[in-house]
This record gives sequence, C-alpha cells and structure tokens, in this order.
Amino acid sequence: MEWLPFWPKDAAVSGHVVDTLYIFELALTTLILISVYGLMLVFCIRYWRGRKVDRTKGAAKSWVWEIGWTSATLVAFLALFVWGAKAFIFLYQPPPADIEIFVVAKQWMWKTQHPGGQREIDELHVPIGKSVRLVLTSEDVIHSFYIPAFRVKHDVVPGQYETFWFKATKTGEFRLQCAEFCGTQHAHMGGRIVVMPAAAYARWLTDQGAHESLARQGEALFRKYGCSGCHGTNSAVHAPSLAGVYGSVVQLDGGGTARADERYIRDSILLPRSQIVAGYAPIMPSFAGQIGEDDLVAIVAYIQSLSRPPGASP
Amino acid sequence: MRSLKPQMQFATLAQQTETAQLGMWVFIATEVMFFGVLFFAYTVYRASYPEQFRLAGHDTQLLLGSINVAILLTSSLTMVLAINAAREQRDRMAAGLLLATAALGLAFIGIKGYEYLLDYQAQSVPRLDYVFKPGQGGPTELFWMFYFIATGVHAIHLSIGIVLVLIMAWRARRGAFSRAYHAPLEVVGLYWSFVDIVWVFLFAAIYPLGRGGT
Amino acid sequence: MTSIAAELPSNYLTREHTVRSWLLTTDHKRIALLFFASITFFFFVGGFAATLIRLHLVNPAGTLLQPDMYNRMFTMHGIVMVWFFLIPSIPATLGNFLLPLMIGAHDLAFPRLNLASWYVFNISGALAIYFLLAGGVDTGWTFYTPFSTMYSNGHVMAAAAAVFVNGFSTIMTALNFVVTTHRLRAPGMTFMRLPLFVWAIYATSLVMLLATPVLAMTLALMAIERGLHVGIFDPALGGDPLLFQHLFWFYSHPAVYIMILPAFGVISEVITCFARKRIFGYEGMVWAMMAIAIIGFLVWGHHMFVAGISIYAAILYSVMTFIVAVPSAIKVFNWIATLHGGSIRFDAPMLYALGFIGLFTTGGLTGLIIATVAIDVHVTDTYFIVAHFHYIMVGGAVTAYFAGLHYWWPKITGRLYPEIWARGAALLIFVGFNLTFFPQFILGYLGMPRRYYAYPPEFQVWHVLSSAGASILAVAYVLPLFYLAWSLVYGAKAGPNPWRATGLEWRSASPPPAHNFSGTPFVTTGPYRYNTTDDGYVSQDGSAGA
Amino acid sequence: MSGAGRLTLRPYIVAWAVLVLLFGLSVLSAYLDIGVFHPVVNFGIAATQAAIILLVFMRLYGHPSLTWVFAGAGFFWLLFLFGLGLADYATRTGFPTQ
Repeated sequence: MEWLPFWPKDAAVSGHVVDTLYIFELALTTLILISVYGLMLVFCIRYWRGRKVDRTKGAAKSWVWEIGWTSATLVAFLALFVWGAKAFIFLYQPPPADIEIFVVAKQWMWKTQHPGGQREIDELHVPIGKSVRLVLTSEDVIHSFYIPAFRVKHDVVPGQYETFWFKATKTGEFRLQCAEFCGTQHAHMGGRIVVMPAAAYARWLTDQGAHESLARQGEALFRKYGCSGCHGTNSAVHAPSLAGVYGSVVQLDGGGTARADERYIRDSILLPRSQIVAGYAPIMPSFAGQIGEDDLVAIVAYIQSLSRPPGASP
Repeated sequence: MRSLKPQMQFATLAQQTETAQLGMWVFIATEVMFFGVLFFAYTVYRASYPEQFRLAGHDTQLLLGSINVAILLTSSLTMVLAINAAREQRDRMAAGLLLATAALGLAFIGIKGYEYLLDYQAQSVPRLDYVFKPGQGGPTELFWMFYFIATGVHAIHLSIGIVLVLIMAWRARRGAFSRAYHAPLEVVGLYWSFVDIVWVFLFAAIYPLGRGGT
Repeated sequence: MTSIAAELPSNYLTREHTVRSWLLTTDHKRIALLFFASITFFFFVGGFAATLIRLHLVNPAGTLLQPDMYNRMFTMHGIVMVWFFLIPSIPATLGNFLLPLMIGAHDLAFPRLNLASWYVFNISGALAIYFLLAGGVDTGWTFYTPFSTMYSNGHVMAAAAAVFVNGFSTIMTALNFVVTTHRLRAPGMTFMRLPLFVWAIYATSLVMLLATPVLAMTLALMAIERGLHVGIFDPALGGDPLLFQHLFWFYSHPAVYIMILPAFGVISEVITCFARKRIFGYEGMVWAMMAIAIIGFLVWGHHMFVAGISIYAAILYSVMTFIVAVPSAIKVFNWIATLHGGSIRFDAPMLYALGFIGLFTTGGLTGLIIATVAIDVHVTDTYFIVAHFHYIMVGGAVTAYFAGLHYWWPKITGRLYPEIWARGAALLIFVGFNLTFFPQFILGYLGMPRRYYAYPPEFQVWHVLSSAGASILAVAYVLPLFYLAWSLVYGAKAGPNPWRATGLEWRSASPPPAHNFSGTPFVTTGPYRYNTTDDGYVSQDGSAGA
Repeated sequence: MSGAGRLTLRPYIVAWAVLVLLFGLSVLSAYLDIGVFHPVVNFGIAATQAAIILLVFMRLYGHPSLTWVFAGAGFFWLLFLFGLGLADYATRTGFPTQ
C-alpha cells in the first residue's frame, strides 16, 4: 500500500495487523457511504416533487425493516469489535522480550536507556526482528510515545510505568513523535527510531563506548540510597529479600495479591505503605521526591536483574 | 396574599406548585452528580491506599462530626414540621420552626469552623500547614484534600440553605403561605433535606476511619 | 380552530421597543434571540481562531504564529466553540424559541430562570473574553492534568471559571426544558405525540443535567489544585492524572450527544416536512434518541484507550461504543426511508438537512473505525480524530443548526430569506466542509499528531488542501449573516405557515404574539401527518391544510 | 399533594429517632474489628439514612412516579460513573507477560 501517496510506511509486525483491519473497515465504510449517498440521490431524483411516480409504497411495513437493519448493524458492529479487540490484545500483550528499553520523557525530549547502559536522546536504535519491550514514564506532564510506521503509541504518564512492545520488520529510520499535547514545543518533541540489522546494531552498541549495564548502575544506586541496608542479604532489619521478586505474585498484608511488575516495584519504592508484603512491618520510608526518574529506572532494572538466572543477559 | 393567581404559563396554582417541586427534584439530581464526583475520587483513592486513609481518618474529629450529624438530622425534622405548620396556616409556629432550623444550621457551621481550627492546630491542612504523622505518606494528604473540599462545598450549600430558610421564615411570619400556596417553602425544604443527606454520606466517608477496629 | 392562530395587532417583537423590555424580558422567544446574539458572537470568535490556525498550518515550519500563540489559538477555538457555541447553539436558541410553541404552552415553566440563564451565560462569556484578552490558555480544551495544574503558564483559572459558570447556564436551561416538557404540554399532547424536535431537546436536557455537574466539580478540583498548589491528581502524592481524564470524559463524551441530539431533532422535522411524508418509524426515532442519551454515558473511556487505563476496561469501553452507534445508524436509515416515496422539495433547509445526513454518516462511520481499539492505538491524538469529530460537530451539529435556523427563520422573524442565496450557502458549506476536513483523515492515518504548530514537509499538500477548503467554509459561514440580516428588512412577509408544516408552532402567527397562543391549543393528533399523494397535511390541532 | 388535616407529627418523630439510632450504629461500628467491611457498613447505613430522609422528610412517599424517577436519576447515573470507572481501576495491572 505504500505506493499510495496517502499511505504511511509500515515497518513492524503491528503495522500489518492494524493495516489489515483498517483496510477492511475502510472498504466497509466506503461501501456504506456510497449506499447512503446513492440512496439519497436516487430517492431525491425519483421522488422529486412534480414527477409522476407511484408514491403509495412509502409508508407500510415499518417495523420489519427497522428490526431487520437494527439487528444487522448490531451483528456487524459486534463482529468489528471482536476483531478490533483481538488485534488490540496482540498489540498490547508483550511476548517475552528480547530487549527491554526504558524511556523517560520530559518537556521536550525522549531519553532512552538500553540494558547495556547506553543512553540516547530523541533517538532509539533497535535491531530488526527482535521484540522490543518499552517501559515508559514521564518526569513532568503526560506525553505519548508514537511511532506511526509501527502503528503503535502509548501515553506516558508521570507517576506510572506504562509498557508496550514492537517488533520491527524493516530497517531504516522512522519518525518518533509525541502525540499528547505537552506544552510549547510539543510539535518538536520527536526524534527517530533507527532499525538496524543485528550485526550493525551490535556494532552500534559497542561504538557507544564502554558502559556499565543499566542493572549495574542500579546496583550502585541501590547502595547509594541505602536500600541494601535493609534489603541486603546480611541485613539485620526484617525486610523482604528482592531476589526473584520481579515477575512473581506477592502476597499482601490484609489479603490480596499483587503481581510484581515494574509498576509495583516503582510504587513500592515511592509509596511503600500502599502495598505491604504479608509478614513484614510497614517500616520502609518513602522515597518519593528523593529519587529522579532516571535513577529509579536503573534501580528497577537492577531489581529485575535479580530475577534472572545468574549470567543470563537481558 | 393568600388567594394568589397562578403565573400566566400555568393553568392552576396546583400545577404551578407541582412544577416548582419537580424543578427542585431535577436540580437535586444534578447536585447528586456534583457531589458524586468527590465520592468517586474518594473511592478510587481509598481503594488504592486503604491503609493510608485509615491513618489519616484517625486524625479527624469524630465527636464534632457526630454532633453535626445529630444537628442536621434534627434540623431536617424541624424543617418538615415547619412546612406542615405553614400549610395549616399556623404562621407563628411555622416561622418559629424555620428559625430553629436556621439556628441549627448556624450551629453546624460554627462547629465546623471550630473543627477546622482543631485540624489546623493538628497540622492537617494541606498547603497551609501540613506534616506527615508517623507512618503517613502522600495519600494521607489526598484524604485531607477530599475532607476540606467536600466539607467546604457542603458548608457553602448549607449557608445558602440558611439564607433561604431565613427568607422563608420571614415570609411565613407575614402569612405568605397557605394550603393552596406554599411551593417556595416545599422547595427550600427539599433542598435542606438534600444537604442533610450529603452530610450523612460525608460522615460515613470521613469520620469512622481508623477507630480501633481495623 | 383559527382562534389560536391569533391575529393580534402586535407580536413578541413589536410589543415593546425599549432596551429594558429586552433586558428584563421573560418571554422565551425574546430570550432565544438574546441567546442567538450571544452565541453568534462567539461563533465568529471561535471561527476567527480557526481561520488563524488554518492559515498558520499552510507552512510546515509554522512561522505565522509563535508556538505559544498557536497553542493558545487552538485552545481558544476549542473552548469557545464547545461551550460558548455548540452546546447552547440549538437548545438555547431554537429550543428556547420552539419548545413552548411546539407543545402548545404559553412559556417555559420558569421564565425568570430562563432569563437568568442568559445572564449567567454572558457572565461566563465575559470571563472567557477576559482570559482571551489577558493572554489565553495553552492547555487545550481538555485541561489535562498535570499540565494544566503545574506546568501551563496560561490563564487556566479564568478559563476554568468561565467554563464552570457556563455550566450553570446549561443546567438552568436544561432544567427548564425538562420540567416544561413534563408539566406544560397542551391538552392532548401526549408524549408519543411530541414532535421529534421536542423529544430531542428533552433527551439533550437530560444529558446536560446529569453530565454538566460532573464537569463543574472536575474543573473546580483542577482549579483548586492549580490555585492552591495542593495535590488532588498529583502523582507525587499518589494521585492519579487519569482520574481527571475519567471525570472529564464522563462529561465530555455525553457533551458530544448534547451537541448532536438536538441536530437529530431538527433534521427529523425538516426531512419529513420537505419530503411531504410522515417520518419513517417515529417510535424508533424516539427510542433511538433516548437510548443514545443513556448509553452515551457508558462509553467515555474510548477517549483513553492509550492513556494508560486497564486493557480489559478498554475492551469494555470499545464494545459499549459499538453499541451506542446502533441507534445512530437507525436514525440515518429512518431518514433515508422517509425520503422513499415522498414528494421532495429542495428548499434551503432541506439542502442543509441532506448535507447533514451525508456528513454525519461520514463522521459516524469513521467513529466506528476509531471505536475499534486496535486502530485507535494508531490514530488517536492524530488528525484522524480531528477530522472525525469535526464531521460530527461541524458537519453534523452546525449544519443542522443552519437547517433549523432557515426552517424556522420565517417563524422567528416573520420574513422569508432570499432562497437562492440560502441554497448557494448550503452547497458552499457542504463543499467547503468536505474539502477542509476530508484531507485531515488522510493526514491522520499518515501519522500527523494533533496540536502541532509545525510538521514534516511531506504533509504540506494535505494541509494546504484543508486550508483552501477552510477559506471556502469561512465565506460560506459569513454569507447567511448578510442575507438573513437583509431579509429582516427586505424579505417577503411569511405567512403563519410558509412550509405548510404540521407542528403547533405553525398554528401561531409569524412572528408569534407575546404568549404564543390566544387560547390553549387542543391537540388531537400525532405529528407529521403529511399526505404525500394529495399534498395535504393535518396540523396537530386537527385542522387540515390544503 | 398529600393533604393532611391536622399537624402530623408522629411519622416524622419516628423517622428522626430511627435516623439517630442508625447513626449511633455507624459510630459504634467504627470500633468493631470487621476489617474490609467497615466501608460496607458505614455506607450501607448512610444509604439507609438517605432513603429515610428521602421518603419521609422529603415526602417522596406519596409523590407521583415521575418524581421518583428524578429523585433516583442522580444516584442511578452515579452507578455508571462508579461501575465503569472502577472497572478500570480494578483491572489496571494489565496483561501478564507471556
């Protein structure tokens, strides 16, 4: 479809899914529009005042028609819904991630962090054919991470971690945009996604110079902020060990469970008393306002790394 | 003034009275939505941070809140009795009951003001003077915001009610109402009782939290 | 039955001429005209902003306006058009004028409240003018937190106050309509004999009553958070910015139905009158409108599919959205079926109405596309959305407003407008509108986000097309101002019933006398008894027209 | 219009007494150890009190059904807000990764 002047590039698995659905609905829409305009035109000409035509057939049998087209529309709409919902689940349900990227948005730039510790601004280099999972948050207002060529976007909300994923199918450069109004330079809060072949991507990573991995940086911060004092292995304080927490289901004080995803870990650091793990006293102080989003991302990455078998790289 | 003609757009005085009452009921439906927003926000935050809300609720003035419930419930009673008296053209009695209603309303406002003072002294007023007590975090401040906004908006409604009731007392004293014509009084009565209902829900949302039984 | 078409020496316009008699009037017809003056002013204020926006976007670098000025322009366009034009447009003017006439009442139930509503509207209008002149607001009409509460440097408080006060006006008017419809119907005017326009205004008023308070409180919370620097939606305290969005859209989605339901009413009246045929499926039309009014409250989450809400909830909101589209589809089917076997005249109101059907259907069908969650992920917050809701609100609601204005103009003023000019304007609006907004669908799917003052050069061709259309549209919208004003002085005198329509409003004089009818009309039959074959009709009071 | 001949006191006094009693229960319940049922009890009692005020003090009982419709409309519409709004909050965690 890209040969059409009004069709955007399609460079990801999700692009194909959305396009297929869109083309179908577009065809349906066109068909209905043509029939609506067509019927109006035909009736207007045929029953033009003054023309001698049979006008007696117009009134009768109203309810048969009404029930007919009401149920037909309902069924058609529900069918569209089911297709759309299935595609949506595909778009927003991440498969096991090959690469996990943290994205921190602020007025008016995108900061992206690779697992290896490489940082970029307004750019993101990814390899082709790998599923990339993004964890996004914002330092100030709501932004929206939008890659038109992949047909995906997700709002980036301060105080929350949002996630979505994509798998690029073509190499090249694609526009990255902010889609949620965020202030004066909203229009210029963009950049590019660079999709590279695996080898080129590996070269690019090393070209960025030596970096500590994000999890390593997080480990250092974990000590710096004093987290290890309680959550460390030899700590005297009764605090839960964080090994294997990420991805597990946590029993909460007062019944109930929570799945320990990035969002849960973040909340536990900033609002520790909102979800207390069963069997522990609510003694952890809040770190709200003391850790910046960038550092927080590194600490989360470190806690994530504690759930991986030793030696496995993210 | 006792034999009034209906306004031009109505056929009878009874139609006019019923219409005025229906208007008030419709207005109350909009007020329910207005306060509903606050309760929705409250529900969302309380469900997210039950522990923090318990801690914050513990610092509210249960006794003063309770007295205020009793006051408003009683004022609703005097209000409805006043309407009945006015319908029977017992003007003095009606005016007296209305004055009692207004006095109860004023007492409520006074106690509320004293309660705000205590809250201030306990450093529970966000922005003005707020400190986190042991174990408290950000969401407790959300609780106190709900508390001040909800009770504040309620107090504004009640103040409007007091003015309306006083006007009604004055009119009742002058013998403006009769069995045939008492629509304004009925309408004010509906409003007053509605403000009472709001307080009943606010009490449940604010005061019983964090008292002994967890 | 000629007695109710009173031949009084004076009508509501000529009864008194003093300024005081206008400013203190309690006559619903005069108040309707007062509202008409106010919203027409704001229509052109909002239109001015739109013109600047379109001019600015001709150049991809966006050099006409400074970025901050551009942001203030689209915000001003949104706020003014939504709250100061679209929401009051049909209800406060045509509804105010016609509701009592159509149900055979002498006035609304609370005439003084009606006047108060106009004053409150103007107070809010003055606040709006103040924030515009003081430097404007850059939050967008949606006031999303935390941008509006912590980061915007515009006059957010004044804007919120304007919209807050505006809500009181909406509620007063809506309350009046609901109570009037229930209590002041003429003898014999049962609910199932009400003209569809009355039903539409009634359904709209219900939505206004139940949705507007939510907006009022939500904006109040936002203003408190901004003004006092406290936390309500503040994530730093554990607050949730999405809570604001939930509450905002709980109002603002039904607000779309506040705009489009009255349009349904107008179009139903016009189509049946000019097709000279009873409307197809009257009961279906009534239930469809009531269904929209109620189900319309269940779909607000579709504005937040990518905002960070639960994925399960998104799917729930999506299915609700598809369901609410069904009654809208029924209405389009019924209008077209009404044309079948009619005896169709193409006077200006009919041209507007036919244009409405086409534009509304386009808006509705693209609405289905974005109700499909997966596609919405791509097109939300792009020009696709902009195009979609302009098709509904401008192509739909505004076109219907013009249809109604032309249809009832002879009743309101007693004069006929120049038909040729009116038809020309109708065609021009249709052409200009499509040229303006159709390219925006394409822009949207190409991935052009909303609210960008500058954009990649490859989009320029579509923007230029859109701006070209906008200039046609601007001319088309100014035209009626002139020929309608012209008709006030030079227009031919309209009789009581120039369109030979069946509603009670046409049984009163044109313009109607002060209290509408000299006696109380007695209703003996349902609406729309047009006889297609012999071209006759029966008014709702039973009198037959030739 | 319910037309009472003389001043009717009794139903109002009784209603008031019941309201105060319910209120006492609400305060008492605050000190009971019933865990998550606290809000249920408190708001349940509040709803009962509201119903009594509506029916007796606002004399909804005896009004035409139309009044009932509007008296209930606000509360009914709040169910939409709470129902669909909380549907989001209750399921916010998103899909588990495969």
